[in-house]
Amino acid sequence: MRHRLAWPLVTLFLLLAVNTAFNPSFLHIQWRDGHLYGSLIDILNRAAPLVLVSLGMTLVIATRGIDISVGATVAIAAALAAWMIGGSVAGDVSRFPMPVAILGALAIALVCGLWNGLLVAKVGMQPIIATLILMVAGRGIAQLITGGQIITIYYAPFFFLGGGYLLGLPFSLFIVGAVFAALYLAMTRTALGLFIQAVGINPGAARVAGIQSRRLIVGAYAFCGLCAGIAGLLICSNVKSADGNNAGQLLELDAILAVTLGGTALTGGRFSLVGSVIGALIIQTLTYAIYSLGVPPEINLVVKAIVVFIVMLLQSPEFRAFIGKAIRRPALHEGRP
Amino acid sequence: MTPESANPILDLSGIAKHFSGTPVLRDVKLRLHRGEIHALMGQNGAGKSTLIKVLTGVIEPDAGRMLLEGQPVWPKSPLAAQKLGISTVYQEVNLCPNLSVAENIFAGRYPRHGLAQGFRIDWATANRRAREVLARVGLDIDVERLLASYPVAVQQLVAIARAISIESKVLILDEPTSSLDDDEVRKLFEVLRRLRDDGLAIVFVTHFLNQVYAVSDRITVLRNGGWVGEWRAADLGPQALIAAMLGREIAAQSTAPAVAPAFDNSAPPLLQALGLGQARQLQPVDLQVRAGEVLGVAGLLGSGRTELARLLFGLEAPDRGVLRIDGSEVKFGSPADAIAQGLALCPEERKTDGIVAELSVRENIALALQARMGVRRFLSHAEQTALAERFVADLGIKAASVETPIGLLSGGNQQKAMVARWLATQPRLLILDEPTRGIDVAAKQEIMEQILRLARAGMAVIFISSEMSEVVRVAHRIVVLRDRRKVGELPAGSSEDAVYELIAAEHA
Amino acid sequence: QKKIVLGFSQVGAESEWRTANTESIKSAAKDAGIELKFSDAQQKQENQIKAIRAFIAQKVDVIAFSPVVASGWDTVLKEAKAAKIPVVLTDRAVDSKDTSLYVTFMGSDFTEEGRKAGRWLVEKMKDTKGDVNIVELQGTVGSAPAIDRKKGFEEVIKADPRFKIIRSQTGDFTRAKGKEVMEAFLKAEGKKINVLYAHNDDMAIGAIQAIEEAGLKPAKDITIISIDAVKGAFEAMIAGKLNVSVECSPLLGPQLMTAVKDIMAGKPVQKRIVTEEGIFPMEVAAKEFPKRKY
Amino acid sequence: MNPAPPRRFNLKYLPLAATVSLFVAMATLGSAMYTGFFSAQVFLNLLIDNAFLIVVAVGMTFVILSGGIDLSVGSVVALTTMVCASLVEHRGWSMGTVIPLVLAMGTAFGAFMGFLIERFRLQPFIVTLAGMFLARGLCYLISIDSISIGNETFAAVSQMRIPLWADASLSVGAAIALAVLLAAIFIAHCTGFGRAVYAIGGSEQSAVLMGLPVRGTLIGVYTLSGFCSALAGVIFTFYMLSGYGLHAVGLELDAIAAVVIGGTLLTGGVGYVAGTLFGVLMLGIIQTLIAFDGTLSSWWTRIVVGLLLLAFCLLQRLLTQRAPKA
Ligand SMILES: Nc1ncnc2c1ncn2[C@@H]1O[C@H](COP(=O)(O)OP(=O)(O)OP(=O)(O)O)[C@@H](O)[C@H]1O
Ligand SMILES: Nc1ncnc2c1ncn2[C@@H]1O[C@H](COP(=O)(O)OP(=O)(O)OP(=O)(O)O)[C@@H](O)[C@H]1O
Ligand SMILES: [Mg+2]
Ligand SMILES: [Mg+2]
Repeated sequence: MRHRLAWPLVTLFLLLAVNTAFNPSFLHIQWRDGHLYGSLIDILNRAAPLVLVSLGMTLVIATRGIDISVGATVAIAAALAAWMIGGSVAGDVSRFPMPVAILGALAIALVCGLWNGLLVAKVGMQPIIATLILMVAGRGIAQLITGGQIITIYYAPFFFLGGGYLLGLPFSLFIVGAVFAALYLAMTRTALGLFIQAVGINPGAARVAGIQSRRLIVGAYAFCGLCAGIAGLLICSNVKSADGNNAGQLLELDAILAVTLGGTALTGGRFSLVGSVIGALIIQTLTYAIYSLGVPPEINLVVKAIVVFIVMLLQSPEFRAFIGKAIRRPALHEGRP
Repeated sequence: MTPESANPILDLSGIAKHFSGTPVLRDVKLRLHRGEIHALMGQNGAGKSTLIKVLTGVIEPDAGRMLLEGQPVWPKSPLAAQKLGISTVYQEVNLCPNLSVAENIFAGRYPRHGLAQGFRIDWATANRRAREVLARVGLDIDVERLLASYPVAVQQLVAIARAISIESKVLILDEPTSSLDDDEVRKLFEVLRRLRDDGLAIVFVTHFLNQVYAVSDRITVLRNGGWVGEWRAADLGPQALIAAMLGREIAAQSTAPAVAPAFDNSAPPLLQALGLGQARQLQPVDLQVRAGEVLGVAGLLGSGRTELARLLFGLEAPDRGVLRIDGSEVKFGSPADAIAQGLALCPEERKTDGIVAELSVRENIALALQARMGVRRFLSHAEQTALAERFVADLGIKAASVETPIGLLSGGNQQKAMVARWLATQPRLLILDEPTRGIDVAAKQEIMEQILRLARAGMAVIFISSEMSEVVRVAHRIVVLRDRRKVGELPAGSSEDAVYELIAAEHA
Repeated sequence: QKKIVLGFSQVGAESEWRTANTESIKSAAKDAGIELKFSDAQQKQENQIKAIRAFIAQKVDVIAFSPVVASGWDTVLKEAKAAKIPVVLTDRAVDSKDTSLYVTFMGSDFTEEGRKAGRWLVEKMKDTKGDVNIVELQGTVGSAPAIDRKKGFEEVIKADPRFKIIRSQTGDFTRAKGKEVMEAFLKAEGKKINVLYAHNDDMAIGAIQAIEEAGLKPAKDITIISIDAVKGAFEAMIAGKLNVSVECSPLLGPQLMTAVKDIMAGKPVQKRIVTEEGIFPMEVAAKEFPKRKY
Repeated sequence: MNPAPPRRFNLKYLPLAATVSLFVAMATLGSAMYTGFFSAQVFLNLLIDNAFLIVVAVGMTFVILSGGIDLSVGSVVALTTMVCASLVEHRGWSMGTVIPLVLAMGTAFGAFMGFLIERFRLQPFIVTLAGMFLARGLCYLISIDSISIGNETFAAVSQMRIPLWADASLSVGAAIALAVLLAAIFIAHCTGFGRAVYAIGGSEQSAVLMGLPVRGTLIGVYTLSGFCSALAGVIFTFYMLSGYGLHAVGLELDAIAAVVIGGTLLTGGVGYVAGTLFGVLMLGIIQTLIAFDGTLSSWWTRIVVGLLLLAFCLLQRLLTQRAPKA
């Protein structure tokens, strides 16, 4: 375990170091307005939705699947929450009580996840197509809910979810922490982790061994949908509005990238939850670096590409061996029979 | 030791290999001559397959020397080895399930036509030639069908056909006979003898001593990664061979019939199948098995034994007949239902239906038990380790530790772990489909004894094996299948010949 | 008399502005008794070309569309011309040299919007001394409004060396990105920032939240300029959090229908129909707000 | 021993047959519902408007058959249009020099990614994702604005139509796409390379042990996809007569969808190039149906696209349910 996460961690620290080198106040954290304030806090807070979605995605990928509809699910959940809370400039009334709105959003996200899971496990569609359907239609549904508008939310208590602070830390971190802890316990203290890996590595063998892989797969997608729903709530609470077209745009790619950077293979099986969290933090730190280092927007993508290339090469044992050999070139022939 | 060692075609010496610290091969040698069949022997995990992979360029050794016809060579990949004239059948069937049988035989060296024979694959010729090579190993199948639609035994024959159809100087066969029945083995040996007479050097790995003496001219024995010795087959009796492999003496495979214990014949059947069948796969079969009884299932390749086991276990849905457990009718939608009723199936195809390669030996052994106990009743790490270590010791599974991924174990050891997985569930009825495939002499004995011990404790067992001698030794009753139809039942103590007679009888 | 059939290919539904634009066209068509064939291109030029080809195959009377991007229309417009279907451009122009390919172009001028924003800033800052440090939130990299609004703004402020754009980053026209980028700007530049220029209102609204969360007062500590003048911007201005928004009117519907009718009646139409657009500083916001339709 | 049961129709073509018949069903539906739909040109337009997608998807088919994925295709198309446009417009190069150059560039780009994937055992998804960022980023380095091509040869080729019958005609791009498709079918089924791709998709380990040239084939697959993307980029340049960094956004997903809808398994080893053509046509006809309908609002457009996709996939599953287990 330690070994597998070493390189993602090294990458994260390198990125933090680069940030600090260019911006000395980067690591600076101060107490302001009753909470902690600083770049690191921003990164954690901003990474929260991505971490959540990556956790869900990790499970789906572990079962040999993929879910490209998470961005759309985020948009649907956000749209429904915003609609249920409603918008009046007064700011102290909501259309439905807030808990109902939150449960409604989570419920619809769960339904999205279940839908994907059923298409994959029961109908037997290929995951990428099954989730493509929701990816395409989902944003339409979100826009249908919002009427194509950006719904601005004025109801202040709702802002606590994605923008409030508890014990000086962003409240979203507590949500992420809770989801992570629950998931981690479920994976290590029950047989779920073992079963999911078995299904991901060899579905045939898992079936013969008596594992009910369909249920597990549906469960994984449902959980992924739920995570996306929570992420949607955090995002829409943080920007105090819901945007059916743009909320969670390209989140699926970032989430998959986070999972892979964390060392989980897209071919399924062995997975690492901690790795996915680190992967998400790497992505957010990189994004933050691009913004705060004054990188011109037109080369954002090139910078991102180069960092991803470096990160994945660093993580490749073959590449490290290759570099090692290149350095010790003269000794190459001795080991060779 | 032998006089012929003068001019070997292939001469390996000083081969060493270790995987992450553990030595797997230590100073091993192997000398092959033209026109000989050379048996490579050793217990499970002795290093036979590793040695073969070293010499065909799959893995790179730490040290060693290889001379091919006196020239130092070192193939860097199986492709390079093939070009040097070494053709190989690896232990696990390493073919592509998604390609047709003919393609699997000709992949990489298709017959062509057009533009001076280099242009386009000539499928008609490929299919025709595929049928010809398969005929040499006694197989007559539709070569355009996907390989995956055939059972392992057929796949194994296809792999052999591929290897012998490659023009080569050295032919290596790693446990080619593990799923084959006696008839197929006989045909294969005829082919091998012919090839030997044509001057080929053949390496042959097996755990069946009788097969060793049937074809091989010379024997090299490995033990624990070390080289023990090289003998002429005629000079090394079975007892001595076993002693060389194990490093100690044990009684050679007992042939005494009916070691099976007595059981209560009047008890109501635990499982009863009435007219159970599936269109085109299995004609309706009647069958019953009681607690404490070992029911053997015998038949030739493709006779429907695996199909029967899969139907009983809910892996496939029967479209006729009923299944009763404890007298009440059941319908299994999935293996999980069968497991809930106390059934267990150790499947024939360990690569696709058995091992979960990247999980550890511990997790693999605990998997079925855990699935049966459910998600919440989680076996702790310590419990799993204890369970796994017990079976590792009992069955002699050779692994660096129980945390080793099972995919890294030798084939025989993987098989033992699969048997362990199902023994661990302590089912009421255990169906074993070819459980001894690729397992060495000592471990086979142990597994047989385990089965009988469990039967004595009241477990019902359905035992399927291509090795007729095993079936007649442990079974209380033998169901005989032929052409996907049950042709009869024989009592305990029947001889192998009696079974063969029954199989042959209705042919006439 | 046969109903006029108008085929309209919309860019997408990427923003409130666009939704208002679509609504305006739909309701105007209904009022004018014109049958509208509406097609949404999901922000892809390929899809718009496909839609135009489908309109040609259906033999509609007039084709109108808001080009996703200025370039690359010649081939399909020639096909339309060959099929004798007049074409009207709305909202964005095409850069075709052959202006006979379309009858008229109506809509706003993004560069001019940028200039208006710049002029307002120059006017506002004329009495202050010292450098004016500007941060810019750009639209989607490569999109026409982002390029032109940047260009127009820079054109105006470059006359005075006191104006310095110290940071410029894309916020993809969205609130969430606008907020995220502004957060990073505030951490990196701190109190140095005097002015925020956002290419649309949504990014400005997101940035305002970031400014507030950083303990600063939007529109006071940092002067905020944005473009579009959608409803949210007016709310922000009324709340005293946004200084000014430059109008970019999406209400092209009635104008378009008039043009379509004129074309069908054979009347001459102007090659360029400019929409009247204003600029709304926060002082007039409360008064203007009730009149706003989007 | 036992003769195989007699078969009238080879079951392995069932998914392909299902796709084709569903396409025909959709086309019939459209023709019945909308006037002007049932005309040769509408169907030829499917080819004309999706020529670049066909070419990209053909390259993608090989990648997916080998068990990989290539996310960079859309960006490479955009980069190709950008390089073409800037060389022709800003440097005044001729068509004859620019096209071979961009083709070589795309091919090299694919080969580079293939090399990384094969040599350092990196995951194709992440390598090609980085490739996607890189190619798109390079577009912006050339110019963030779009570049129109005024060059007459380009314009002439762009507007050239190959008359077929009556007034139905085909564009040069569509003709190239069909040629690529035929070549790809040949490569996939009648060459050692093609069969090696299938073998690797079935089991890479087995392919190595069978002595197939796995390394070269894997690199070759991504090289081929890079070439196809560049060629699609050239077709796209003719189609649009412009270079633009935001061209072909999301094309990779369309291509993957087309390949998978065409019956190819994302896990590799199973599928047909011909299926991919129908996958593309399927996506195209869904759009045509919606354009002809012309009453859907923006969000209903998305929902209906999703629903039609769902209906198609469900029917396809239903029709292929009886396919062999393997
Ligand atoms: N890649 C590997 N990593 C670690 N250990 C390995 C690896 N490959 C083989 N081994 C170990 O090497 C030993 C020898 O394995 P090998 O497969 O050569 O045995 P074998 O003699 O062929 O046995 P069997 O009769 O069961 O096939 C085994 O203990 C196995 O666990
Ligand atoms: N020698 C053979 N020739 C042709 N087909 C065969 C042969 N052996 C098996 N088959 C195929 O095997 C399938 C049924 O085999 P099944 O697995 O039920 O039998 P089995 O008795 O378990 O055989 P095995 O001992 O190989 O496991 C059929 O699809 C049949 O076509
Ligand atoms: Mg072995
Ligand atoms: Mg069998």
